[in-house]
Amino acid sequence: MMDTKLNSELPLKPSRLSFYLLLLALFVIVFVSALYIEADPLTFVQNSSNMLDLIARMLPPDWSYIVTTTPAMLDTIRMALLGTTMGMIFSIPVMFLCARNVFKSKWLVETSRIALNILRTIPDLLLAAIFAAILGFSPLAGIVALSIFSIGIIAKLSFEAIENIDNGPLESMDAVGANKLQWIAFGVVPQVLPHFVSYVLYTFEINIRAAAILGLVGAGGIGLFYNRALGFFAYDQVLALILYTLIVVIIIDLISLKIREKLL
Amino acid sequence: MKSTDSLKRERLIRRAKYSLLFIILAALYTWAFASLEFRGLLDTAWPVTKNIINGFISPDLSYIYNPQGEDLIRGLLETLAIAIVGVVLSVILAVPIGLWAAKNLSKYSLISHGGKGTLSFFRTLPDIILALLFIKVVGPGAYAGMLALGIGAIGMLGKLYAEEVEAMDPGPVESIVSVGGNKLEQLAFGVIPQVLPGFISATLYRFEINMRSAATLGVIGAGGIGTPLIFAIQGRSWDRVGIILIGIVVVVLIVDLISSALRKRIV
Amino acid sequence: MIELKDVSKVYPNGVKGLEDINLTINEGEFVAIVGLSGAGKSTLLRSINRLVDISSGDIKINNQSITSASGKSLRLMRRDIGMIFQSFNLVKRSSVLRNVLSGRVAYNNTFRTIFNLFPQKDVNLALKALERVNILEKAYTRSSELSGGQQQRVSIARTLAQEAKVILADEPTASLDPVTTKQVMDDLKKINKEDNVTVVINLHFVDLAKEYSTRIIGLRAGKVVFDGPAKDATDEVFQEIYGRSLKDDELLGDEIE
Amino acid sequence: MIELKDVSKVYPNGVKGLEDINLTINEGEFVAIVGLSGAGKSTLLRSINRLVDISSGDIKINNQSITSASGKSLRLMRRDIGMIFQSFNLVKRSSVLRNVLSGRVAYNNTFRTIFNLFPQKDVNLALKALERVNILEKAYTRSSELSGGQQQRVSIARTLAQEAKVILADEPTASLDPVTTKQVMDDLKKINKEDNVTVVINLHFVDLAKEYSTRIIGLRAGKVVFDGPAKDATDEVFQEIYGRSLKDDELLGDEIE
Amino acid sequence: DDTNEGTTGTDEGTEETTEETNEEEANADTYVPESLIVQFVPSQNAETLEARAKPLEDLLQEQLGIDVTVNVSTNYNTVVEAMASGQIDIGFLPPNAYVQAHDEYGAAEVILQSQRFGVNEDGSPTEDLVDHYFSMIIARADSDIESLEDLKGKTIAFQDYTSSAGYVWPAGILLDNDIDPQTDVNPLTLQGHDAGVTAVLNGEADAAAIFQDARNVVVNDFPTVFEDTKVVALTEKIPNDTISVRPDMDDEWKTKIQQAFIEIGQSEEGLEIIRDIYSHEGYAESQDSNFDVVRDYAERIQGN
Ligand SMILES: Nc1ncnc2c1ncn2[C@@H]1O[C@H](COP(=O)(O)OP(=O)(O)OP(=O)(O)O)[C@@H](O)[C@H]1O
Ligand SMILES: Nc1ncnc2c1ncn2[C@@H]1O[C@H](COP(=O)(O)OP(=O)(O)OP(=O)(O)O)[C@@H](O)[C@H]1O
Ligand SMILES: [Mg+2]
Ligand SMILES: [Mg+2]
Repeated sequence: MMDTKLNSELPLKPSRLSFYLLLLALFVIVFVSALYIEADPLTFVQNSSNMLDLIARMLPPDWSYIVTTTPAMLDTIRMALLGTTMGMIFSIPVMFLCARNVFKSKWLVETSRIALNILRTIPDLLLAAIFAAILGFSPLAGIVALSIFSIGIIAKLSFEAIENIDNGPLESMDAVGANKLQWIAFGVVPQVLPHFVSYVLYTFEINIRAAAILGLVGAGGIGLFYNRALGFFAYDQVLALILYTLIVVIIIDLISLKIREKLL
Repeated sequence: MKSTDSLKRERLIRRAKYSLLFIILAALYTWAFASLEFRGLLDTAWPVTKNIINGFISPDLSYIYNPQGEDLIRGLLETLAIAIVGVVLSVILAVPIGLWAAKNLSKYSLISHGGKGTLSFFRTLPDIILALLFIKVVGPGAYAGMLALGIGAIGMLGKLYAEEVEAMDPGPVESIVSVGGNKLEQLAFGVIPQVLPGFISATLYRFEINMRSAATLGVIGAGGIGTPLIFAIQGRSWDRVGIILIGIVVVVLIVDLISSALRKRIV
Repeated sequence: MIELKDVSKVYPNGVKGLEDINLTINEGEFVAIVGLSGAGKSTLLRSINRLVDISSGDIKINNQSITSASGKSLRLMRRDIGMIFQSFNLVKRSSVLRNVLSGRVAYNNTFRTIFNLFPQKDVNLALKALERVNILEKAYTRSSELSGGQQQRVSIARTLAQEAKVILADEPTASLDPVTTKQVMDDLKKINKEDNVTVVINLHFVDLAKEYSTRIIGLRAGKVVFDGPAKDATDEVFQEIYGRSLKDDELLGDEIE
Repeated sequence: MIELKDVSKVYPNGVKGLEDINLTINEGEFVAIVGLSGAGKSTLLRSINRLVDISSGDIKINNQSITSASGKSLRLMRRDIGMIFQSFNLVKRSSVLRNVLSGRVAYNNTFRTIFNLFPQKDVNLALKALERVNILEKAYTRSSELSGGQQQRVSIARTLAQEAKVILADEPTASLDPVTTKQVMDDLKKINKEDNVTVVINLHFVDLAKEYSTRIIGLRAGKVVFDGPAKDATDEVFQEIYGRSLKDDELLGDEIE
Repeated sequence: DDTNEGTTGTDEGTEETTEETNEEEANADTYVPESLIVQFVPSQNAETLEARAKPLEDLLQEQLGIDVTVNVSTNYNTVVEAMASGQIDIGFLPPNAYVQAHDEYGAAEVILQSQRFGVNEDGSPTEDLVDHYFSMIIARADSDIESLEDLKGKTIAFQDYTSSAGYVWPAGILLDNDIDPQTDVNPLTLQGHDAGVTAVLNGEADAAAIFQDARNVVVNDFPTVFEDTKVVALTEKIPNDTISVRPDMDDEWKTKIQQAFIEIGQSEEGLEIIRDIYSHEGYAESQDSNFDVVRDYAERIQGN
């Protein structure tokens, strides 16, 4: 008796066909792409020992290089700090303009998003060429280039975080009659702040690693030493640099963690 | 009154904390700014900017298609293929590491710190080193490019994944714990369904970055659009740079459209 | 005075939230809205301050149509209508005081509010509001560190600080314990009495509605099925508002469709 | 049978959640736990299935200590204890059926469950559970599309499908309308009666506690202040459980400290 | 002669080579290619950077009769590493990278050098085919820098230490004139010879060390660059880019490859292609000793 009732009331199981088709299509795309670029896992497995050759050349790291490169590392950090700060400031308006739940005008939001997309497509090489010509081969050009580069990352990650915030406080700001700026300051900002801070610190970290762009505008920094060590095939020095950067990155990560804990 | 006293004390403590923070930041920025000098706009500013803008206004259309190959279309297609396989590889590797690094999934913070450290390590590996490692294994070409991008993305994707997991609602996981589910079941029933949208958007973001990772691909001789772009910039052929960048933007926008249409159906 | 004329609301997915509502709520009333889950209580409340845009009809607050208001004038009208949300809608990461002060933004210059430079008068008002709901000492606490009942009281304080002439409260006592529930309801009654603030409140619990309100409005499937003084709301009336016998099989399923 | 012996819980921040609790709950009982917000009701419930690790004492389920259990044996013990959470704890984006099936994971091979390959027997069990709480037709709906009451019923169905011998329910009726509340309570009573399942339920509302339970336990500041048959719980008893007169100024503040 | 312990991965480099060694046990220590992979980095002193692989691929395939894959990279490390692991057979390497690869890894053996026309003072090409090029130091035309001595205390834009034309040779002539490139002048390290020219044009550097004649790279952006700058000094000859093979390459094949490239340079069709794409005018046989000068310079700079 139970079963007959089950059958009569049970809704039709929704067809998962389109979902499976989609999955299949994705799989086919990936598979075809892999074939196209001739990614044969077997070759990788067979030759993977070749990596050891390079790794062996890296060991042991040339610790003295850490001392040699410290001034450059400090330069990199200070340029990254300023570049990230500027990028952070510029990305604030951009991220709000790109968030669908902040600005209801589809036109405005979509235009901002496309603009952000284009901005992110400009390669660092090109940024370097432009700003070196405008501001000279100087740290300033590097900082400006880094800040443009940072806007792309911070704004992109942050506007997605904004779109995921709780709608409740936003409604309550509507209800008290707040204008847009107040609405953002009281409803949006406190909610995205932890994310925003963590993305800024993440970008800071990227900027320290994106040393190449600084080298390109003649601003020196750690990138120059990477190139030099590579140019002389001094992989032990390269490893020293990697470990040095790792230390800096881990420190930034710890700071980020602490701040997030405070804010979350 | 008891409450006003403690209120005052709280306010004082807050003020002291903020002042300290302010002093630290001020010192930091003073140090950073000390190295800067502004020399004004240089003579070269205008000619270069003008030429670059000109290049973008009149892009090198002849580069779009070339019957011999080595044109924009084929470069983009190959870059697309590299980016797709690369992102799949990094997802496969970054999901477990990301889950490992998420603080709220492990009982002891030491465990998640291990995951975070691993991710930091992957983030510090320079692209060029990855490129060298993989070129030694599989030779120059798209395959090595895919590997370098795929492994290079683990650090970033894992970090974004871990943060997504850390921000999720603990309730559903708790309910799986309460029915006696093991770790894997907690993940499958409590975590993954919640974080899936976040994972997907982080993955798409990374895919997009892969599309733009000209430098890595150029180093490796991957045959995508990376090498020509780098040469065009180094050779200051701005019209060529223009057409390549337009091509990349168009592909990224199309992929964006398709993926957001798909996402509406899956998520 | 709040007047609803032929108000209907059809949600984009076709659900009729409200149908032909005609109501007049006078200043100083304490109106309870009761009804089943999905009856349209929240929709009604949220239409009054236009958090929900109605599909047809008109809503006037003190003879001014909020339906056609926009920009600055809409903001000013909203300033005079406080709302207490079922889920509190506090910014959890902000301090209690900042949450309460956010009720004052529409009175102040944008720049000052953003940088938290509220006039001392406003800060005093906010502190007084907190005192009134008995959580003054939590002023600098993060809102996330409060218990549910305390959070609800913060949101009441926000409305108090707003110096609103109308308070809309959407199930303000759900998930509170009976002691706190009583406290919250007493607060609202006090404001209603002392400041002559109109209170419109959604309630799940019939006995609370009867105890506190002067007037009860029963909603069912988007329509008003009862409107009268609390004392007229007999058990039969509630039986009608809530539809069928409690043993009925499919109460929720129907409304969702 | 659930036995708590000298159970205390001190949270890392020093808050005493429970203090020296000694209780024995027999099979088939319907126990209501009442108390103020912050009294420790949730802590008590969550200690029983060890979602909260107690600081001292011991908890035994059918003579087996859950306090010292771990790994597989802990999971098996938990399998037999269903829990209904105040906030439902459904995965909103999963279908109703998958949420209910998640109650079956501990009975099945991990691999199968992950790929949703539940045996037909389990699927039938889940569907029957949904039928029992009257939302069978929502089986393939996304849980986010349900109203609050329906979500609560899904979480009850999950517990039913779990075939638990004990059900812990943490304020399962908060924010439900009276009709749905009655329905949920009736469901629990039915399971209690028909399947002889022990039910331990946190309730804010005294009248519900009195109506449904066979035994009431009153908590105050982490201690048991009343324990007896529902009929012995007079108004004075509740007055004691809830501490002071309802007009008292600082009810919540103290407990938080 | 140069096969030292550094040659790795030669035996199991690719599937094909594995088969091949099985078949020809006797020749186990030399490598007979069944297909060739060529990788090159367009040299810095190319004026057009139209780096395409396909045309060269076709030409070589025609000459050699086996499959040839040509691959373009932007970094010399990858070429050397790939050669060291037997992933590629032929690499185009600039002199300094060749010396490193040869001396430290034993990963490369030079067989050819590219030829170009010489360059006149005004940047135009000469008539003669040469296997070397020059580096030079330029300054603004209106500056008072006339000779190397005048550079003392001035800001000079160099490339990084690994660059022959951008640092090593110019530093060499400075040292010859008793000017220490690190202490007697104010060195500014830039990336890219075009950056050097730009830095001189906008006054950020008083002089720049560049290959002859990097001004052609920026002539689109600054049409008057040749009038606005002057050459202060020219360095000694720098050997042109090499074409190197992995050292275990079968001798017969070395010759075959040499011939193939030389013939490409001599045929009309081939010349057109290598000129357009790589700014090469032909290829000449070469040997390791041609690069002793590079070693000399490296030592002088290091010794300083
Ligand atoms: N954003 C929306 N989109 C579509 N339908 C909606 C939306 N909000 C509410 N509804 C529907 O409108 C009807 C009235 O909803 P409303 O929230 O006003 O009910 P309610 O009386 O407040 O119920 P509850 O007691 O559960 O809060 C319901 O059927 C609901 O499903
Ligand atoms: N994770 C935690 N960390 C620190 N203190 C906690 C934690 N969870 C609960 N507490 C504290 O323990 C005490 C008991 O909390 P519990 O959640 O058991 O109360 P409750 O009786 O369920 O209250 P409510 O009716 O509000 O749900 C409270 O004072 C609370 O602040
Ligand atoms: Mg509602
Ligand atoms: Mg609780």
